[in-house]
Amino acid sequence: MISLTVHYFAILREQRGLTEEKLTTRATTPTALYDELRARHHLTLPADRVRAAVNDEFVAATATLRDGDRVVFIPPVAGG
Amino acid sequence: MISLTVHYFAILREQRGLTEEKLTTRATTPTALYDELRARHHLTLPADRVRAAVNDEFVAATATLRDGDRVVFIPPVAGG
Amino acid sequence: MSFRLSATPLDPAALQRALVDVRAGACVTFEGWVRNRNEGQAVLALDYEAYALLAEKEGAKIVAEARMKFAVLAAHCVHRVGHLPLGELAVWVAVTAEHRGAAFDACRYIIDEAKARVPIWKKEHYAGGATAWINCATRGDHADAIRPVG
Amino acid sequence: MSFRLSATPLDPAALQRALVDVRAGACVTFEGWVRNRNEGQAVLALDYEAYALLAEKEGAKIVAEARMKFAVLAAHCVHRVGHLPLGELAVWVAVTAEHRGAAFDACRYIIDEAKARVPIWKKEHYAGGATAWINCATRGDHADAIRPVG
Repeated sequence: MISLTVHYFAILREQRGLTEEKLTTRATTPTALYDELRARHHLTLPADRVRAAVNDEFVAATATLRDGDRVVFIPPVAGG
Repeated sequence: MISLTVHYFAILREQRGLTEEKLTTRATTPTALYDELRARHHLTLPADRVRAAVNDEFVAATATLRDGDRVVFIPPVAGG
Repeated sequence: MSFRLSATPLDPAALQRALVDVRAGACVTFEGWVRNRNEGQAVLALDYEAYALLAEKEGAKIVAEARMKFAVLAAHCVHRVGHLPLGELAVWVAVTAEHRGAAFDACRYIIDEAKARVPIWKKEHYAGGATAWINCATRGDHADAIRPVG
Repeated sequence: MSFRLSATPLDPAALQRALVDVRAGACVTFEGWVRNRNEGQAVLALDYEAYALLAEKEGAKIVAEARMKFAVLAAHCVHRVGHLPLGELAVWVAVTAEHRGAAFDACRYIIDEAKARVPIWKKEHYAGGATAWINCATRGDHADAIRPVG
């Protein structure tokens, strides 16, 4: 089990109902963590449409999460 | 012989030393008229680098000049 | 060379003064404005939300890429966040160069890449009260992304 | 849609206000500035001279062509004539459209065509006092087009 902080933005923030939370998980990759959160909170976006950032850097969906990481899930962007 | 008004701009204006003149000519096309003026006034640009306008419309180098026409020779442009 | 977010309205004339350079023969600017329709729906306003730290990092990377790819003298991009009414300036990009080709190409590169890569999200508010997060609809209709009133 | 010449300095912020339109999602502008070098020579100032009647006719035709070719809402071009110091705004083009692709393409079309077709001429004044009409050099060196001092 590792302890993480997860931040939510935009549609994920609204669907989760908060901007950040601390949690413990058995997930070891962003994808596994997202799938866990998606099932728990009924998030609509599938994992393949969400990118991940760890400690303010984009990471691969299969990157290894470490205790204390700050994880952000990034819905499809729409600037401009 | 036809009577024309010729207007000069930019490098042609400087080389001719005036902005417009009335003249009579046996030339019947812009190219023939330009070659006549070029020889008389030592204009540097050859005829194939100068476009012609008659009565404020671009015309072909071989267009027919008519008595009373307003002719403008247009050196290579350089706006912007 | 810079990319930044702004929570307050942009003043393009003031922003552009920072680009003055007697070596520059061309300045190309792009402004993105909040328009009153999108895909057939009447839009009343927008909210932009950003993951600020990563947005500024990714935006700076895009501007640096433009500088590497094109012969530019300066390139700047500022993106609004917050609630924007119709007509409001949402994003401003300006590029100076000796020659216009590089200025056009770099300006377009920056806005195209920014829209595709920078973590900023747009929520549209429609006539009637519904809202939607752009690009976030899920299968079937837009029911998952468009939140009806009440 | 318009093209015009101006004998007095341009105010881009004021010019752009005429383009405000809530249907527009994009506004692309091109500014041509008087720069301090051209083909290796130090430039001090420019003179622009125009065949005004035909320039405005040909410019209006170019702007109308841009409107036919690209999905734009408005397109304007103003070109300076007279004596311009370094850094001065020589030509301003602005295009609004629903989407940015058309705005970029139309803006570039207008400035490219204007430079190639509109009867406007540029004389450069160099450090040392020589001058030259741009694009008007004749064979051999530039001696025919560059007029030395005195």
